[in-house]
Amino acid sequence: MFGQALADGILTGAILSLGAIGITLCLTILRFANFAHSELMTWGAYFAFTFTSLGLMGSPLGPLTFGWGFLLATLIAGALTACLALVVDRTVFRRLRNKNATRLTLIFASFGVALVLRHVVVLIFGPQVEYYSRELQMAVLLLPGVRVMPDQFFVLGLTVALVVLLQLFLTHTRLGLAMRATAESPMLAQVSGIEVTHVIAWTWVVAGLLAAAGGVFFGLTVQMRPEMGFNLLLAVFAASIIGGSGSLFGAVLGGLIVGLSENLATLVVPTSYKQAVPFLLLVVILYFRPQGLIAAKT
Amino acid sequence: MLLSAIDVIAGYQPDLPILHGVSVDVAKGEIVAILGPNGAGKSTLIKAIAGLLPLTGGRITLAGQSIGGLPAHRLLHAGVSYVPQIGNVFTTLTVHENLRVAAHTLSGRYADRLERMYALFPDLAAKRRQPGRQLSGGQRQMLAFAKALVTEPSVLMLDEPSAGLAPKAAETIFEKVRELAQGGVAVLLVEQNVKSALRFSDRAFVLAEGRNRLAGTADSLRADPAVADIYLGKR
Amino acid sequence: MKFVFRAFTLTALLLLALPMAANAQQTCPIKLGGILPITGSLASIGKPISDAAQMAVDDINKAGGIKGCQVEFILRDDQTQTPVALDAAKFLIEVQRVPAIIGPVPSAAAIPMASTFAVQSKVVLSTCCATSPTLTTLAQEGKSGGYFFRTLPTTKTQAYSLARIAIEAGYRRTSVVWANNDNGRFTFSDFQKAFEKLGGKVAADASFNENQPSYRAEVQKALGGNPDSVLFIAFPQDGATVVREWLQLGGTQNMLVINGLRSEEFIKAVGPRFLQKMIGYDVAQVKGPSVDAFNAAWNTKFGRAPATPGLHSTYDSVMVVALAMQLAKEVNGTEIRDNMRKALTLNGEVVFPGSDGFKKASDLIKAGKAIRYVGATGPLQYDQYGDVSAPTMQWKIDADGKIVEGGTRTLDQVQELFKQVDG
Amino acid sequence: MLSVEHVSKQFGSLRAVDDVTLTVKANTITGLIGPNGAGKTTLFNTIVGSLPVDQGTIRVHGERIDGLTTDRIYGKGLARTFQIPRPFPEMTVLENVMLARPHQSGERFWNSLFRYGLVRREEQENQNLAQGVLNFCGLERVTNDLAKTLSGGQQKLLELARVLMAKPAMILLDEPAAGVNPALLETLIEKILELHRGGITFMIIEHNMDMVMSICRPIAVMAQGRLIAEGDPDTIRTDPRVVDAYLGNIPG
Amino acid sequence: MIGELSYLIFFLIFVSIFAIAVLGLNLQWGFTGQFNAGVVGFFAVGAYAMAILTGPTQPRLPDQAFQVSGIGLPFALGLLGAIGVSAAIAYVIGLVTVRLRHDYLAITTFGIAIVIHLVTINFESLTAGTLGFVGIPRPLASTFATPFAHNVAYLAMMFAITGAVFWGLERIVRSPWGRVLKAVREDDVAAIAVGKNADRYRLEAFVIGCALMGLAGALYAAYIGSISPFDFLPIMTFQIWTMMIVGGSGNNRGALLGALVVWGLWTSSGALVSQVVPAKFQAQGGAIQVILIGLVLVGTLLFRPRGLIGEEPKVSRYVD
Repeated sequence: MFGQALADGILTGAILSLGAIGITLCLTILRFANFAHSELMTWGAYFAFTFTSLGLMGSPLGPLTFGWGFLLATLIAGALTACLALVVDRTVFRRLRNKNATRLTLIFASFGVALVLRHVVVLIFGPQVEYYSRELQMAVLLLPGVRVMPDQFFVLGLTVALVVLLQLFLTHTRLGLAMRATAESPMLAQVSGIEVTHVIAWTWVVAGLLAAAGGVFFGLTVQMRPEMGFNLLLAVFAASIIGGSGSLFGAVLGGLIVGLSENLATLVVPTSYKQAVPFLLLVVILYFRPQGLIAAKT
Repeated sequence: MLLSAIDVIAGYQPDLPILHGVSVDVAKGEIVAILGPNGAGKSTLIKAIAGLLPLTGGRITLAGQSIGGLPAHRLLHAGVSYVPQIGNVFTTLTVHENLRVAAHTLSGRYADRLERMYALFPDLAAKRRQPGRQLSGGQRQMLAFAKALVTEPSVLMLDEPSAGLAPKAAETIFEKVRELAQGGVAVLLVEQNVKSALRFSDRAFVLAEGRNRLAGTADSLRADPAVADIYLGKR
Repeated sequence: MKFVFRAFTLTALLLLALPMAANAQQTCPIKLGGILPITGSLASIGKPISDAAQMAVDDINKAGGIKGCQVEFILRDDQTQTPVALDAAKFLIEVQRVPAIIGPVPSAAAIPMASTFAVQSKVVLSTCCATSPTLTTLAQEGKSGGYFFRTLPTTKTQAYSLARIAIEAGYRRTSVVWANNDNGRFTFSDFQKAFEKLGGKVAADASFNENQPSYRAEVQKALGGNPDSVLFIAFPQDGATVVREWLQLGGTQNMLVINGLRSEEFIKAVGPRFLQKMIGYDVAQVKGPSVDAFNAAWNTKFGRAPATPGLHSTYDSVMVVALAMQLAKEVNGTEIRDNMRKALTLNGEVVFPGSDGFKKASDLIKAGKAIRYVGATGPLQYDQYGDVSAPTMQWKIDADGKIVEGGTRTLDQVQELFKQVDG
Repeated sequence: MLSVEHVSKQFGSLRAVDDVTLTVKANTITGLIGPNGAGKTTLFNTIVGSLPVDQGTIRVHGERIDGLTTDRIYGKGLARTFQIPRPFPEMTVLENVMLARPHQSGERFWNSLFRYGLVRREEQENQNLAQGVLNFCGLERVTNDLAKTLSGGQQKLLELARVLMAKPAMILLDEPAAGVNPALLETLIEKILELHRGGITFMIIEHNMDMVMSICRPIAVMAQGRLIAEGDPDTIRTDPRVVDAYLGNIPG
Repeated sequence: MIGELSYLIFFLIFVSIFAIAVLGLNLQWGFTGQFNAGVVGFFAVGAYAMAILTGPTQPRLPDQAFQVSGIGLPFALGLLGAIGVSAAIAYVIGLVTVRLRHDYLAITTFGIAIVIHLVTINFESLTAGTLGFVGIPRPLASTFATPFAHNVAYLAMMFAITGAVFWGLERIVRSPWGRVLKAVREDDVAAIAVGKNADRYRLEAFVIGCALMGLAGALYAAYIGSISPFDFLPIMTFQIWTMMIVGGSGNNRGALLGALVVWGLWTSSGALVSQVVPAKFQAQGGAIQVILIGLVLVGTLLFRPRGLIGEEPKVSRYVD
């Protein structure tokens, strides 16, 4: 039981991490809590679905349920989600920023944006559940008592790869450095030759890409429905805050903590209270460490 | 003059100007100090030149071209580097990354320039993998310098480079500044420490309450008792 | 304060003006209200249900309508929110003056509607899907005034039958995974009661909150009881998630499922080859010529099989109300209430779904003959509390994923089972 | 009046206030000067309780106040203004001032709810008082304007008006002259002197040396967290440590 | 005519219920600047408190050890109890959260609402679980013979209660107390510097606001007569927020107007969709309706950030 809960926790946590990283980027660079972020995950998943349902799934690779086509679809979905994020920023958030709106106004606006995005999905794709592949994949016995599905394994691997890539991006590219610099001090970034508006646009792109990946992975290992993002919202936010907003590894750690605590908690508390666990953890952590576990030092 | 600021009016709020028409200038290879008691508007002036504050009035030119009102990041491209007084290095980035952030504004390869910076500031070379927050005050100032110099600017603006440093570290900083000026960079610096500023600079402007009060060569000002009066009040 | 009063008055006038224009003293068309969850968390079953209701209305209109009038079906989306549902009900009843309402789906909305609006305003409430036993209790206490009808049996029929099915299949240690809603809660506790009475034992049970990303933890808990079989009480969306995870984590294929999972969506999502040992439950009527007629009609209209929950029973809720209207001397709520059972007269002439069926029924009524509607759910009968008691059936999946019938239990046998469990 | 004994405050590795001992005698205008970063504002913050002290004690009339919260210290008659004015921008000037009166019954919501007469009486009193203070500060013409519409100098005066409502025994002014145009500065200095004559003790951080030298007796000088000199203007002006602190101490 | 009037009365009863919650939220956000994203949680607490305190004995499930019910207190005590319970819960939560950064407070209160939802679903011995609590006495229902008369009476009571809440709030926010709240919202550091204990005021506003949400919930429960966990969905928080933003935060009249306008829009757009949109596209109609509400909110923030009735510059009613 314990081993399985651990494995499941890590897998859930990996997907949550992808969402939490995006939230963290928004919190540090755009400086507001974006409640519409998890809707980008939904959109990412449905963008990819548009392509897979057009036949872009590819023949299954080994034990996986999908082929190269699906990976391509994921990439395109990422690009489209990034565009969507930019469009939303242009139409709503940037206008509000230009009006010197407070970060709270931005949070409200993000609530409204979330509602609109979610129901546009309903409008286009309908309310029903969708799958990329209805092929049911059996979990393989990894260790005694621990079963994992090949797709999950793949997702975990790809998530790790994405996080590593992101880390490389943030440490080795011009843009990544600029993003970290802006997160720490927009003023110093400006006098270091960084165009902050440019960085903000790219932040949306990166957040959109990761959200799309998280959404697609979720759709692949679970299912897609219009409310999927909304249902993930609390967990993703908890992950971001628990980890300590401002740090990539904090977000990943937070995702893992939320995933693990939900799954491990079911060993002791009734399963129907499971959702409360990450939240209670959040309150405890905020009470004792308001900056989160890994705080960005300034 | 390479850089001139003429009759600059600026402040943090449009209706609350701190500078009421201040003029300063600096030529190639020259070190010019901006002096004055607290609240004189020294930092405000340098921030206004650096494009961080909106200009309410006045002109700023670089080699005859107007650069007033350009956003800060564009100014760096034009060849004006600015080192803020505090928070002038990214503490979450490593030394090397700090330099790269600045170097990235240049097109083309820049590896050799980074190496040149390490040659110029050997202390930093040893710490290139350490995050900025682990540096000592003097090292931070060095890094801030290096960051500003990596773009090979024609004008370097420094806001109180010796603030909070031990005398020895301050000395080193000033020596570096002199070296740079000899290399042809125009240096405009804001200083608290009047004596050392006047010792290292060629010329100086003394401001008070947002206005020009005195100006002249360092030597003439050093001998002028009016400077002390501005600081400590008239008798 | 003055301002507030002004605003209130202004709105009041506007609201009054709005419907008045449309509200001439009505004889034609005959209005029928509908309150269904077209958006919100129940949307995936609510949307097809509204299609089924609309289909019934279309059939009735094609057959000439009621008393020479076309039926106007005024459908309101309750967004799966109780306050919105209540507001819609009030609007339909008071402003649009409907004598009967189809819906709502969740018991949370049905309970206040049945116990206040329906009885107060004398409007018939005919729902397909609200399963809570509380609704029966309300009827027993006379709080719903007999205006509440439903075409789906209560959880007890289902739970007891499933217990029996499990025992007959040779299962003795069954785990139960149930959705934490009123339907799931009661089906589970009734099942546990019956199953243990009949000699089985619930190996482990795990409740889950709907609309969650994953149920692996719940599945783990159910697996932990080391069961020889498992019962799933869920709706198709979450059902698919939870059953997939069950199978993926190596759970047994000896599965039992409730009628809510008799859904193509669910079968497609999980994959037929894993469902070969699955036994499903449903009300038994879902066979026979009347049912086939409905299925065929649905297929023609929507190009797919009618395989989400509640379609057949929704169609019948509309049909029976329409027949009751046809039978009534005057189309009002009380008359409809009193004629609901007359549409199902046991020895009356049998009529089927579809516009032909309705036409036939209308002609018979005109001729003064008794009719017995045998509907999309087959023959049905309301008891004194507006509940249907029904025979039950088992169903399975064939190799192609088609739902096939696997034996029935007559009404008498069901009653017998009740006695056996409850003593 | 106020005595600061061996107070230290550290931020990370920086000793912002380093073992400062300082006494402010009643009914003086004590100037606190020193170059940027000397620790003056930090010392202010520790006195009014915005920052806890690391070491040392602070007393008012012999009573220890270090460790008390700001609102309690305010209640003891110690009020401060901010270097950059912090009015409540969306409130009128009058209410900015009325707000500052301590111990209002109406600040308890049950009083506001149930004791109409009491609250109304107090509010009328409060308003008269506030109007008086505004008149005193020369703000009577902007009484009903939103605070955010005031000029920088007026905001400084508003800050002063606000603290006056506490009828404080001692006012700590943080750079009252910064950003104030010369005409308003005259008014400001006049007001300070007038209040001083009325018995209020002042402690003023100021960089405008003309102002400091003309009204402050004594003057305390801080540099790098330490108190380096104390005395009357002439002593201070000629004190080599002060000159060094201001003009630099690298031998030139 | 009587039908329309009857609907109007029903509609206004709902508006009044929401208005009380919006007033509570307005106290927290509009006056104090606290971001409470868990409104529905406190609404539910009030509703359940009313149900448990005044309701009849609930049936006990076979596997259930005990059932807290059948206390049967009168309506007025139920109201007080609902206010008390939600205030008490808010007090405990407030102690932990009162200093949190805005966005952290938002996510924390959002989580609180989810925990409350989980408790209503799972803690069957207290809340009757998913079955819901039925048979809550409906005050005035037995006094007045016809449902219409009952509704009129209930509306009159709602107007009286809403009016009293409005009056009371106006009285306390347009007073020195409200002035401190506004100061805390504008600049808590400066408020502390002029001697105000910002945390105390924040806590007071949070508790009173949540108590009003509880009151609204209790009135909802007593009007509907039955409640279930599924009556209190997160969307309700959003509805109430929209009411406040559209009406104008920081103004109690705006809160009332917002409740009226937004609930009117919410329901009339439903009626409109059912009339205008062909049956085939009803599903889309529902989605469009929600999208419209979202756009109204975003549009208000963009183009009329102060809402329909903005905040007044003068706080205290005693100032001429």
